[in-house]
Amino acid sequence: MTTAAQPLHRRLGMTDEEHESVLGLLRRDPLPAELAMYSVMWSEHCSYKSSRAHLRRFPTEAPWVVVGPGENAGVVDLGDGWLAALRIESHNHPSFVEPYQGAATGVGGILRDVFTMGARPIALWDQIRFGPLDDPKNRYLFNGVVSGIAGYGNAVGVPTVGGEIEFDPCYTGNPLVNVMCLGVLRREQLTLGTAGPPGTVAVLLGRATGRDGIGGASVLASASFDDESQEKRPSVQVGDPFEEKKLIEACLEMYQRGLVAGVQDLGAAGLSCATSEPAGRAGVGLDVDLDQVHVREMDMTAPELLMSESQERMMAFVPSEKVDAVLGVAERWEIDSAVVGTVTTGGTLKVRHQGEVVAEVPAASLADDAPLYDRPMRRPDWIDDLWATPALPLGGDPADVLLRLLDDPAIGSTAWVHEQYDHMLFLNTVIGPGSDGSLIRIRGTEKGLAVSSDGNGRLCHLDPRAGSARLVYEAALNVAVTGARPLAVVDNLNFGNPEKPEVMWQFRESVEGISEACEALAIPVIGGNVSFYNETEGVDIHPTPVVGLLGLADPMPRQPPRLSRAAEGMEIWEIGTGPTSNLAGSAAQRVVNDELIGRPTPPDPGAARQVIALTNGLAHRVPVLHDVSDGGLAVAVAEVCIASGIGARVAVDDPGPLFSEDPHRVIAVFDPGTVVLPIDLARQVGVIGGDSLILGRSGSIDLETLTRTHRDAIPRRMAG
Amino acid sequence: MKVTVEITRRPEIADPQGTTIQRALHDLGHNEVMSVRVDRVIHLEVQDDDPNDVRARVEEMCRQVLANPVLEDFAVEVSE
Amino acid sequence: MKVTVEITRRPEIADPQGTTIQRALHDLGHNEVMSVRVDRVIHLEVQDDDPNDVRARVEEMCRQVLANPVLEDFAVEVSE
Amino acid sequence: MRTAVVVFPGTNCEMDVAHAITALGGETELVWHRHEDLSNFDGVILPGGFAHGDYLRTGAIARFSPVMDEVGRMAAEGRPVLGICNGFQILCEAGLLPGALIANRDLAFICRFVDLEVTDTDTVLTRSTELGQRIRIPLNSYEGNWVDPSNSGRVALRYLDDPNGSQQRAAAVANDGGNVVGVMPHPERGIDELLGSGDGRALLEGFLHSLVPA
Ligand SMILES: Nc1ncnc2c1ncn2[C@@H]1O[C@H](COP(=O)(O)OP(=O)(O)O)[C@@H](O)[C@H]1O
Ligand SMILES: [Mg+2]
Repeated sequence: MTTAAQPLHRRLGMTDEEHESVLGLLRRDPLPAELAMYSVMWSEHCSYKSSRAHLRRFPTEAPWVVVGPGENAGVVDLGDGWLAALRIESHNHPSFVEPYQGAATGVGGILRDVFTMGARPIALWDQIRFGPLDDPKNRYLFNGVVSGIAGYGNAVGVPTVGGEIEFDPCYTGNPLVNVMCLGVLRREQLTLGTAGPPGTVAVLLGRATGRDGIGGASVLASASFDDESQEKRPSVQVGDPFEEKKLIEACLEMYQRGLVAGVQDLGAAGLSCATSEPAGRAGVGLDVDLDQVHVREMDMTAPELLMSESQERMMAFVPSEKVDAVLGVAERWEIDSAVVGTVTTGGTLKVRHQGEVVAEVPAASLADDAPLYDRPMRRPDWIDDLWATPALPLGGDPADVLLRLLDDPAIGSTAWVHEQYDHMLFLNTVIGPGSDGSLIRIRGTEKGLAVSSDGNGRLCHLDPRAGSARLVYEAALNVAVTGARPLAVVDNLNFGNPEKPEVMWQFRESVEGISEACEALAIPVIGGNVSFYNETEGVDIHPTPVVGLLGLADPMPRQPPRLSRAAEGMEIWEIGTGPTSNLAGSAAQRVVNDELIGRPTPPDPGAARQVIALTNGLAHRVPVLHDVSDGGLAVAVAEVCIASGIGARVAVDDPGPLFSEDPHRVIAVFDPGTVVLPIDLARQVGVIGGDSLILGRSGSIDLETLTRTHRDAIPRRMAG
Repeated sequence: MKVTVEITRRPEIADPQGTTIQRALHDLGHNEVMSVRVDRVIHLEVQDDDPNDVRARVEEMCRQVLANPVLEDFAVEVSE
Repeated sequence: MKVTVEITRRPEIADPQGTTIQRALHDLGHNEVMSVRVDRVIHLEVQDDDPNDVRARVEEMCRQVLANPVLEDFAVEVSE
Repeated sequence: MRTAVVVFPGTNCEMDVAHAITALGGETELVWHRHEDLSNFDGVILPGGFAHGDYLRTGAIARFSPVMDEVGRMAAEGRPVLGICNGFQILCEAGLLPGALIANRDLAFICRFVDLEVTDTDTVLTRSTELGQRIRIPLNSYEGNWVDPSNSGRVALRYLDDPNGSQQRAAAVANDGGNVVGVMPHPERGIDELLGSGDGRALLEGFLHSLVPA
């Protein structure tokens, strides 16, 4: 091992050039604590040095945007004094190292990002991706991640109301664990991550600081994963949902009583971030005394204190006359607190430890002067080959294909997962897991918040730009089926190694695709997260952007459409431009032919807008609306049958139209003659009734088989 | 043979449960309690007569399922 | 002083954790495992020099809160 | 007629319970666990959640909260005392109900609607229902598996299937007087058909009808 001989900055994960920049900035050799701070703040995870230039492409403005990207969470206006805060975050690498705690601390972190804004977190979503379940290691990871999300989310008391699951060999060495949180607040409670004017006092709230997670941002999340990662294990953090619950309530009380000037959570980069960012944003300096920090371990050094990622901590910036009140609130909620600093004029972050000044740097430089990389990009040659290869036809009987699809763990019932999550707390979950979008009511108003999150690594592998755009359209359609109009998007960009030009190209294309779709729908991106270095032993994951979309239904439909409301004699209509038969990137292509080739149908912004508008109106009138996505029309109808406990007769039996996943399509189910649909955009495809699902002349599946296959897809695999 | 496995959380890993119990004991007036940590003991009965063999097998079980190597250490004790 | 408390589940009370672990071990081929029981050990550090006194106090903590008499028995061991 | 809804650190269903009681015409107040006086209340509910993080054992630490002396007094006076989910666990730990709750048989958290059957109508929770009546409300727990070596509890509600291994398939258990009841599924989550069921109303109405002025 040569590590001992390496200079400190390299051991901290900094390049020589980055070290030079620090020298240039400070005009002297940095002290160890200073170098520690720069190393974590300038890590990929915290500084977005490879992605920042591209993220500027996102449209971020709309009249209803209250806070756009750059703060802890995006905030939009819902009318009548109500605001919503939304944020998504990844915890991929920590979840691979320790699935339970990795996922749990991911939930803890995303909650803090939302209640930092003054909002009460009201719902969580998880987007999780693993290798195939026939590998015991993948089962272990899947089980651990789901238990971790359940263990933390349930105990902290925020319902997990939806999410998505995908399985693909590309995630075997690198599972993806994204979590998203929605909060609501009254306008006057909005709180920003700012340090306030000179004289403001910094109060550290929550759990004692230990050595946990030191270098988590720079080491775990900002570098590739290999056998050396084993040695990085001491950075595992352990979540404490109980502490976080108390912290949420204490902070919300402080906001309500107007006790704080600003708040910043301590996530990646810990104290380094929670001191420099708020000071930088406010254009002030900060004097910090590390001896005041309440600690859980003895003899921690200044760099350790500054880099620790101990969980469940918040930094409150408090006007001096309100400090006693803040400490009182903390005491009442039985959380620890410590006055650790004071805001100063001049912009210098000055840190003392055991009577010595251990750091004295321009506060804003830690965030603003981070390196910015314009990494080379190259369109991979294999894309054209993939596009040129025609997809194999789907052999076999369509009824058979349908059963194989329903037995697929990514398409079958998610009950094994979502029944482990409390998804009903707060009595607002009108539509919960197992449908398209979730619908959360705001009690005391007519409003419903509809949220959907969508990702599709296989589609984005074939065409990162069109695939990413389609995610936005799909999410928009998912919220439209609950009667909501799209308001804003957050994104989580999970990609491979950005030092590879092909990965950087995929990244740029994906940002472009998301931006184009958002522009077509006139909705802004209000926040997101980038996770690079998702590769194992040199193999990158599929480009896997995940889009979270917030919609507002105002008023919310009195009887929102549900998959379970189909009844004997109702007609099944498909809405969207047709006919469709492209199977590139579809679930059927994967399940039947085990291949990933072809060029998926690109989105059609005009058709998307039309279908979304039509669906939006129908949501107030029809009993069932369901978007056609994974598994195509056949699976969409089957899901309605299963949820409603009734059969159907579908007139289609060509595999193309049955299993294609072409965009902008929904099915509507309603009593004959109750709804008139435009002929150019809709066609009847079947009727509800009987106790089996009949696909044209191709065969029929009895309801019981349909239901059992769908229900057992995950449990039968997890049983080993 | 009877085997006892003690699974202990690694010292550097935070132990929120211990912290909470300690607080509760203080609330109950037991201020003399300086620290608390909660671990697991697993008692196994294994059908085999060779203590060395049993130990080796149980150690393997620990690595496979009983302990979480990222967070925990284990100690195996074979009796009778 | 260091005190170890072992809290054991009464034999007549079901132990879902033990059952599940045993099943997992059998799945992995460890059919030699006849029974599994999971208990808890609580390690306390108590500021006091009289072992008898310490034992009495910790036994009281056990009766009060550390063990649930409906489900569990406890054994206290004082060291150093 | 007022009901105290007790909040321990880690409790999370208090707002839902207060909302449900208010929606049914009752009057509630959230009471912090350090409160030492419930003389202004005619009944008390311990709502669900994870008091003290469920550390050590569910309910173990909560039962020492100052408010629990008052809960014990009200139980002894025959006033309605209802523990829901974590509240049930606390009442068992406090010895106000027989038995204890251990981990679900399958060691997984369960959140879904369950079907129940009324097996005893002489309790504050079930007095407005009929023997054999079917009730559908959500279950939401990891430690919902009730064991009672003394075989002394009165089972007021029973699961139709067996989700968690609970002895006698018990979903709700009462003391001898029927005034102290622990229920594992959540009646407050069953007061609105829009959210899936209104069956919980009959249970909470029973509780409200049991309140008599202090
Ligand atoms: N892919 C993205 N799209 C839009 N905004 C992004 C993206 N990635 C990061 N951001 C924004 O950059 C800001 C900083 O993110 P980050 O440093 O990850 O926050 P935190 O420290 O709270 O985790 C946030 O406002 C976030 O929304
Ligand atoms: Mg943040």
